[in-house]
Amino acid sequence: MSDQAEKSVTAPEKEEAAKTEEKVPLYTGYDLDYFVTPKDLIDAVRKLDQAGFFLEDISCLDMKEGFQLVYHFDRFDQPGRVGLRVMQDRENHDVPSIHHIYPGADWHERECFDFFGIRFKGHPNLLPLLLDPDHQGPPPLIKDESARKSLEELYPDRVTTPVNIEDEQFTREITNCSNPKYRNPS
Amino acid sequence: MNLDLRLDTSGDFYAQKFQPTKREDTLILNMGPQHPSTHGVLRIILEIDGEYIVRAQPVLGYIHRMHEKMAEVMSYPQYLPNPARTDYLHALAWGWAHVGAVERLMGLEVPERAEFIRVITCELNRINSHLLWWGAYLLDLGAFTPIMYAFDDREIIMDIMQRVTGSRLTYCYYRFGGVSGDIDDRFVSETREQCARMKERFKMYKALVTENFILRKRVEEIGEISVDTCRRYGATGPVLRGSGQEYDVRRAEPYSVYDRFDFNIPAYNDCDAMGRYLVRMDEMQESIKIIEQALDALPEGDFIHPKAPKRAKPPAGDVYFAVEGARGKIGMHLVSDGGKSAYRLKLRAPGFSNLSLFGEVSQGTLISDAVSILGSLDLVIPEIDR
Amino acid sequence: MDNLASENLAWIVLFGHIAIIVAGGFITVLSESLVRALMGLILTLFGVAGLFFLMAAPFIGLMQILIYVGAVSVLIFFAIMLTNAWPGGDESGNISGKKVIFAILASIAPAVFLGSAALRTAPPSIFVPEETEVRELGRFFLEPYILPFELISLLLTVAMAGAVILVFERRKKK
Amino acid sequence: MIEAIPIQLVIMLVGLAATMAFVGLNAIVLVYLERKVAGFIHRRPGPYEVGPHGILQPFADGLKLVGKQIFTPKGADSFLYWLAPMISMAPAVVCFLVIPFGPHLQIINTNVGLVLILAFTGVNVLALCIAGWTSQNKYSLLGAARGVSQSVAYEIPLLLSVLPIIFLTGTFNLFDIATNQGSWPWQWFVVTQPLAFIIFFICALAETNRAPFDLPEAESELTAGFHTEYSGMGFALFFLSEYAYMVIAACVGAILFLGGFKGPIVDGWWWFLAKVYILLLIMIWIRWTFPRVRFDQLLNICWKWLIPLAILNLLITLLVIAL
Repeated sequence: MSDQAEKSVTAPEKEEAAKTEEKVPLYTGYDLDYFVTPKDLIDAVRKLDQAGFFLEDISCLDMKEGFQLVYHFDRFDQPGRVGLRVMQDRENHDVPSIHHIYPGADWHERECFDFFGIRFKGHPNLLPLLLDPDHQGPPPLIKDESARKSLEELYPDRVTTPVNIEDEQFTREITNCSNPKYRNPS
Repeated sequence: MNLDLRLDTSGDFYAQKFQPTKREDTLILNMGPQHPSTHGVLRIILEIDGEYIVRAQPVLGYIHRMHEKMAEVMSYPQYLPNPARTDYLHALAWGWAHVGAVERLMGLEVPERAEFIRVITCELNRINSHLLWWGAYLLDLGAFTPIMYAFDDREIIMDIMQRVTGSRLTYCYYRFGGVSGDIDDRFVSETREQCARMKERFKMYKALVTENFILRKRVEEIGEISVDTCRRYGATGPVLRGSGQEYDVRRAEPYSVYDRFDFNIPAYNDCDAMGRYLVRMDEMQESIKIIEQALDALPEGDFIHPKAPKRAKPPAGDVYFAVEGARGKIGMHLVSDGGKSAYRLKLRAPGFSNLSLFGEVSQGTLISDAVSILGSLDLVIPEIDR
Repeated sequence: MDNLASENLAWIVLFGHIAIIVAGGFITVLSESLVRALMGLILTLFGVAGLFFLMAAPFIGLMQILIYVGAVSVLIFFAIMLTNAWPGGDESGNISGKKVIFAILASIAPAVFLGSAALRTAPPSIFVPEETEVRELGRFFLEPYILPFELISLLLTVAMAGAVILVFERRKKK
Repeated sequence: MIEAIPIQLVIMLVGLAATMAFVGLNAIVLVYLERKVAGFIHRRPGPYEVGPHGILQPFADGLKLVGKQIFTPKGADSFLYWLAPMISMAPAVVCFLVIPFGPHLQIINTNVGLVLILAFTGVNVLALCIAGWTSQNKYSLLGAARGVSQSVAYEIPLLLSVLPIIFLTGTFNLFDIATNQGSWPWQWFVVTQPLAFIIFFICALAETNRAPFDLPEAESELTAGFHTEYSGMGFALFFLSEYAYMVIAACVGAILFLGGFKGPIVDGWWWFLAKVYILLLIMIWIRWTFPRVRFDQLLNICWKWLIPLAILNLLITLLVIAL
């Protein structure tokens, strides 16, 4: 936990330095995108749940700093995608399962367990989902040491500081989150 | 003759890990992966009390092919046919999700004509998918004939599509910055003809099937899924709209030129299998409306961006691109490191989330109803297993 | 000569049926599998139905098949299917000689008593079978014997109601 | 007297052989008819490759079934397992003995013909039970359980719908029942007893496990129900007996309600066969048109609709007769 937190603290400083003014205004599909610490994940997800979001999927990345779990949330009545990114240490898995808030996360987490070997804390049924239970060898989406990229390489010009979810602003932002192209269907 | 099947330890990994409830009068039934109504290779372990389901647990992965790994080892153009292999029924929507994600990351513009062609072909494909679902669902309910009628219509659409795309089922038609070939007048006239024909056919389907007394008894008030259940499980598409929530990616996150067409999002408040059935039946008609509008407004121009790169090399970064497939929201989370193949491509299969609520919804229903619910979720197993 | 031959044939048919009944009885008692035992019972019932045919009472014979084979045995089968029986019950141990003798005596006893009673007070139709019309049979039941007939049906109704109540009680316990 | 018995015996044996042939022939015709009608309803040609217009298809099917490996599931009681298809088939043959095909075309004319048919068709359930139990397969077991509840339930309205005809004619003799009706359609019992006919027909569908009541073998729920494990000739016998019972049901329906062999102009077996095949065609038509009902719905139809209606019909008939 502490190891991971240090990394994400050190990252933004470089980020800050690399930040340039000629950023291309590209819509990435994310209306809001946060880094959160594994400790805060449950609270953040709970806040999203209260704001009426549904879980789209849980994606995962293997990178130099460890695993990055990306939780995608969206909303039915006021569409807008929120991404929650959690950095995860390669050895000590301390990311909690969110299946008790979103039962649909059960399978997504099992899939991450399949492909990356991430053990979610508190998951009741962490069995292989898509892979053969007799599968030998490392999880298939683990990259070679040489192929791994760092946060900086993958997300240039991105703030990777974990957000403070206790902050009023976080709550306000997710409640008001909406797709800029969104028009009312009526 | 030992039929005490609860003590049977000969089952495989999943059968042994299945935790039945602490009741003594139940039976464990292994449904699939070769069961006729699990559409391919889905397997469900059921704990049943008589014919009532106490607990149901789907087991996936029988047709898992690791498409996500393939995306990491293949270059972007090489990967183009792959998404079509996940959901073979709505192949074009998956292809669109892929090219859309790459285009969004590269900032690549798509000529207007190509966008219209995409809309027309994708909607034709959606009709095809719904038609097959319709036939197969009624097959699940014991009516054999509708699937034959559905294939009658499907054949015509597949013939039309074959001429422009080159294939009949797993289309690989969309390219980064456009489509692989232009449509011609014959395509337009044939599509118009088929649209007119389909309108008549829908009337017949309604009279023959939708209003059938036995069918209504089999689908009404069966498998009620509330919007909140959909939300907790992330179910989208007709499953969600059958619960009364008007949520459609074509409206919610408009992509391509969908915002130029006038079409409704059918939604039914019944929350039952009938609601989902009606949503799909209406959606086909809406698709025809879109196709006709698109054909009327079809602009001239390039079918592919003249400066579209042969070898796509998107810059480092990540995007999420979602399209509305026949089964719900198809999403692709693409992370690029600037190389010629994706650093990571996560596929969001709508069927995956839709199926995950089956365990909850099927509790306490009869086996026959479970089959009806399973069918009403419109599962395509290769898409779920990827 | 002719008469003799036909009489012989009749004896053969009669003892053939008796053999079937006895064989069915033994299968019922001796087989380890409950389903096989039931098959033996059904064989016996068919044999008895055949005897009714021989006695020129085809209606009763067919009723035997309709009710006992078509309904009662099927219900017994249903009960077997639902109860999960295995071939290691209380009676699967070794059988002592004494038990066998008692069992044989017990099984012969009704045959002796009923047989002697039947032979002593035999109605004339036992030697020369006469077919009774179904209509007369109905009259017979509903006019002179109406009370026992109705009592039997009442008994059956009570038994059925009792079974239903028992099932509901069991369900309530859960 | 010695002459009398052998002649009856000979008639019976010849009759048995003839009915066997009739059952086989009917099965061949029905397999072809079913597939062709299904094709017609589906707007496809149906069997077309084997012989002209696929006329040899049933033989090809039969040959295939004969050639298949005979397979007994592990742990099954193989004697009972193979007994089941025979138990299913044998009573069907007996039933044909008492059916009057024409004015002079009946093998045994007995006073209890109708009861005989009802008694022997009931034995089929037993075969279904044994097949389901000995297959060592949970689907088979569920199929058998469904089969039992279904046929036990539907036997009641079936009998109740037959009773008015018996009251009207005062006999169980099928020949007499047929001759009690006139030659013209408006003299048939279907006119005076339409409700009984409808109930009878629905029950016949349910008793023969035909769609929409084919729950014991509902393929989308129980793969193939009680005959999931059967291969080759075992399956073929079940298949054959299903058709045989269909024909029996149609025959009884034709005799009780449609005047049997009586028909306009000249009575004869041709009228009988025509009526039987019309009923069979309706059965096939229904099968390819409707979805399957659910199990509880099936029982509800029986207990909540058919039985009260049948009793009501019976009472009305009795009242009319008494008046």
